[in-house]
Amino acid sequence: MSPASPEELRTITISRMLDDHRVVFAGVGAPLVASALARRLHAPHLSVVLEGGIIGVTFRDGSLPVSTNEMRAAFGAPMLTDITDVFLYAQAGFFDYGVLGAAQVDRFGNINSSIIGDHDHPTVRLPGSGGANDIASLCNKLLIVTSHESRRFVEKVDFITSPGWLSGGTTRCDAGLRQGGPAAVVTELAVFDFHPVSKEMRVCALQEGVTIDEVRSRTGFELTTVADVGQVAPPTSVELQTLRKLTGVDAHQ
Amino acid sequence: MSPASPEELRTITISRMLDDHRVVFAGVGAPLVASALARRLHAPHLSVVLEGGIIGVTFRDGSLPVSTNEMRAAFGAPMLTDITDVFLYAQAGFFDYGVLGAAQVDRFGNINSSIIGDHDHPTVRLPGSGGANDIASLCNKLLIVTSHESRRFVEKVDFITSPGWLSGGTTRCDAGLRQGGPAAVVTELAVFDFHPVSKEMRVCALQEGVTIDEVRSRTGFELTTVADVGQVAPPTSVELQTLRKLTGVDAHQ
Amino acid sequence: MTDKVMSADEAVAQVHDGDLVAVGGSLFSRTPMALIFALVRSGRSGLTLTRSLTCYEAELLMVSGGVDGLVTSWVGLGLQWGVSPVVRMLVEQGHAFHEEWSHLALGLRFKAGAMGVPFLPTATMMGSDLEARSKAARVTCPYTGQELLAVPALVPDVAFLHVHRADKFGNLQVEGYRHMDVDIARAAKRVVVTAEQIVDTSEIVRNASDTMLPHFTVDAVVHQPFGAYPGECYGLYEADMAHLDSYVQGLRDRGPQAGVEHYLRENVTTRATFDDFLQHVGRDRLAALQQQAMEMTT
Amino acid sequence: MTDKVMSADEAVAQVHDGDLVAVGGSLFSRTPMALIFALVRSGRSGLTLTRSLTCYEAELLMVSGGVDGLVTSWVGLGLQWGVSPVVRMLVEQGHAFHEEWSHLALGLRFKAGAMGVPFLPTATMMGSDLEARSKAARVTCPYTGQELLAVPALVPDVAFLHVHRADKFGNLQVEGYRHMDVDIARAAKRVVVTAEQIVDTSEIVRNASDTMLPHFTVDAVVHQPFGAYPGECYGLYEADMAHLDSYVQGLRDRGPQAGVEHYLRENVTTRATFDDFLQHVGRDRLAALQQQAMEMTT
Repeated sequence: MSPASPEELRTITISRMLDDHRVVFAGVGAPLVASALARRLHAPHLSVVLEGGIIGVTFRDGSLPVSTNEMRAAFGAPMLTDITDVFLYAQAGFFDYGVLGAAQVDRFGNINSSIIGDHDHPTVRLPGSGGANDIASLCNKLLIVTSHESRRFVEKVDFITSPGWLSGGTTRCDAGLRQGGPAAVVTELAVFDFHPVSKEMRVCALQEGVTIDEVRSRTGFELTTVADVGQVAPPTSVELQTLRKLTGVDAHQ
Repeated sequence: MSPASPEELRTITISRMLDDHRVVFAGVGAPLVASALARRLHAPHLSVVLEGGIIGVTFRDGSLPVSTNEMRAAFGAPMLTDITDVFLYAQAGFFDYGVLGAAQVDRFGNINSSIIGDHDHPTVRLPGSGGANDIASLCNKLLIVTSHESRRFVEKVDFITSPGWLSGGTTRCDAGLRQGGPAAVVTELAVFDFHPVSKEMRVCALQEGVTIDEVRSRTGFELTTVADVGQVAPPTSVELQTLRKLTGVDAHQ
Repeated sequence: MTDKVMSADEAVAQVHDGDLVAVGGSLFSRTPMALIFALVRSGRSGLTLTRSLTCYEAELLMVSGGVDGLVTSWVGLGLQWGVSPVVRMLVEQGHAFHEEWSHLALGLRFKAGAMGVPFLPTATMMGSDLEARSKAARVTCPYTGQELLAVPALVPDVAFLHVHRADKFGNLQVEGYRHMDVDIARAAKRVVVTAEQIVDTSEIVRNASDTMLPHFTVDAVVHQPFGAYPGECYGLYEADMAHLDSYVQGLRDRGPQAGVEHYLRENVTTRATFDDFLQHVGRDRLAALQQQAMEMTT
Repeated sequence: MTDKVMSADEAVAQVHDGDLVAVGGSLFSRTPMALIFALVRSGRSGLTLTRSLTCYEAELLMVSGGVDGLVTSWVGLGLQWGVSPVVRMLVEQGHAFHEEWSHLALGLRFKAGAMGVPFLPTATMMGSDLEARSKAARVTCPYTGQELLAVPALVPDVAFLHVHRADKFGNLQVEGYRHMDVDIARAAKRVVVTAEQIVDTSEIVRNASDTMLPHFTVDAVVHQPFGAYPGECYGLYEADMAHLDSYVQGLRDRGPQAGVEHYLRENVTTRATFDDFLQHVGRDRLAALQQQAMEMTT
């Protein structure tokens, strides 16, 4: 079996953070795949919710949904409702986790998926929030999964599409967001958390074979660390095999 | 066939005010029966809505519903939804008519169904608003049907459960109610409308054989009249027969 | 997703003295009577009952001493029988409070709770004495300047529901009208449900668009056929109007207090379970109500 | 209740130059494509399109000159294909405006319209640059003092929907997820619907709890099987990813403007009706999509 790709590594790492019997509001892509993986392994009673109005997604090997509203996402779910309704459950505090990817993320866990450059004269007009802002605003705990490049890990995002801790400290709460906030960021290099008071991102644990200097060199802002930086356990063959069955990548390649 | 009872007379009179292809939000009792009658006669495409969450009530002869949420009210309707939802259609302006009965009504068409006497030490605690306040507040046009007694037709109700024109003039609009307001009151003695500016109730047309003095003597406030008071056409035998079939009263008694 | 199936008595342990209890269904439709009976037997006190259209179930709880206040839009014996003599007696004598909102205003109070916001704006109830007495505040639209009534979120400590079908995790489905059940349950801190049938999740999945509430809103699931008796359960059984009529007659004959007490002794406090009460009612009688419902909805 | 059945071209006459047009469905699911095609052919201009997740249908309307602004939470080619080259081109060059709200905020803007209130309070979007750019106002809860975002009601001039079943009066039912269709339609001044099937009202009545919208919210009903093609219609047919893929390839080969223009010539402007377009697509292809949907939902 070939070793885990960076994407597989991220997906496996974040899937471990989803406890059984909880409810996760997952964005498409890695968040959805990680949720599927958690259900296959340690969290068979994890409820996966999609903004397309689908509560309790079940997953078929090799046939994961691409978007949040399509038949393969809906079939097998115990509840189909409307889009706004799903977000209102989030607003009422029913969702334990939100999981999001990020085109750009900054030291306070703010995410940009709207605009690169200036708002009125954008260099790139990206697709926009979709439900990302709401997931970041309303879920009880936000987990972020993204590839690790210094152009993605910036001091300050060009545009805050989805709020993290805003400018740190109490600024998120001051802005009116009483719920949630980012709890962890997962990349192929490391796992990060946020300082309980300053809300700055800090290195929490390193992926296998990665040094702290490597993480720093690929991060666009100054990084602190927790007191004793841990090691992320490498993917087990069961994790990797199960993941590849789910995604339809040949498990024996 | 025996002549129309006072209740039958009121029901027939108000049923004629419901135009075809419209939507009526009906309270239970005479309002509901009048709506059923209109559908049987001149308004087969009138849509009858009940606060129980029933949109498009159909009616079976001799088996009219007693309450707004029971199987006999629901069966045959094209849409069943929830209670709050029905009222939100009203708030959004979808309902042409609201029709209500009244325990007590005053010269500005305000209705009391909550309390007789003082609020903190009531003489009689009545059942309360239910949806009556909302129907009176939100439907595009309010029609009131009630029996004519001076203890019911008062200068000022003890408690405004359901707002009419409040204190007249622009007071309803000033209080924040931008929609609706009472358009007519129907009793076994007469039909009333409201002065376009002062919003005082006034005699518009008399039931057959009733004099204006009789109306005045059974009304607890001073009544004006429109310029030329009309005559309400007496119930036809078709109206009476159809009504009695609906209510299950023997049509040949 | 955890297995939440338990008995009515276990489920009613979710209620504590002084709680605000919301009751699902409406009037005599899908009222969770098995839970009401269990609550009477539990001896809880100081409860406030909230329900938009309420009747007999409130009288039982008020006379038995469980409930001393109502937050409602309407309370009576039922439309056939008029004013509630129990509520009249207790409210007119000042022994119980009766907080009145319009039907929509109360519905929106639950909806605000369900949506996770502290208030919702509405155009209803304005200018009436309901507004004056409710002490509801107003709010101005920051865009249009329109003044609206702001109804405060109502968050019940516990909600009781009765449904047609549940799985053991608490995914719920009903037939017919939904009353205010969805908003009540989503607003409440704890939700206790009786179900005519406990089904496998695969059966819920088969009609996933009909699921009214998802499992994570629900805390306890009780299997209770005829759990809404003597009220109706859409398509399954009609309300037992004769039973209710004899209840009303009892109040007229004995007076409200003694009448309800007599009813409770006959039907509630001397019956260990709701099934015992149903047995006392009799199988033929229940079968006849099923027959009536079938005729009425097919 | 009046008979509202008409052709797509007649129905699209409900749209006037400069209107705000809301499109039901979401992404490639139950998008009312037959109405979008008819709107392209109608030559209307100065339209603003509003839809929470939008893609290909927006590109067609923007390049054909009908739409010059978007009110949306997300616009792309579809998740497989990334950013929309048409929107990038037009927005980055300043030829079209793109007003961005979060998914929930936009959903609540429709819901406010549907509820008949000028705004709704919400805890979402606060503190972000979405809030800063939207110029959305705040509102303070008069009970708790909590500050919330007030999202303004959005009232489309016309809403387009595609549904599984309608009767001639406009009572509507769908299978599967409802997207934002209910709130969009209730908020809109005029509602135009295509339906896979026009059924007798008695068939609507049979599953009255599944009725999504009542007739009095609807102004025009068009009978159009495959009316969401090349998108999906839950349980009936899958999205035609190959068709969409070749559309995307065309944009990559020819550039966004010429690519869409070529697509419109091939599929829309030279076809008198949507049925002509479907015939061009081919019966076998459509049957295969039906087969896929059946396999996926049973």
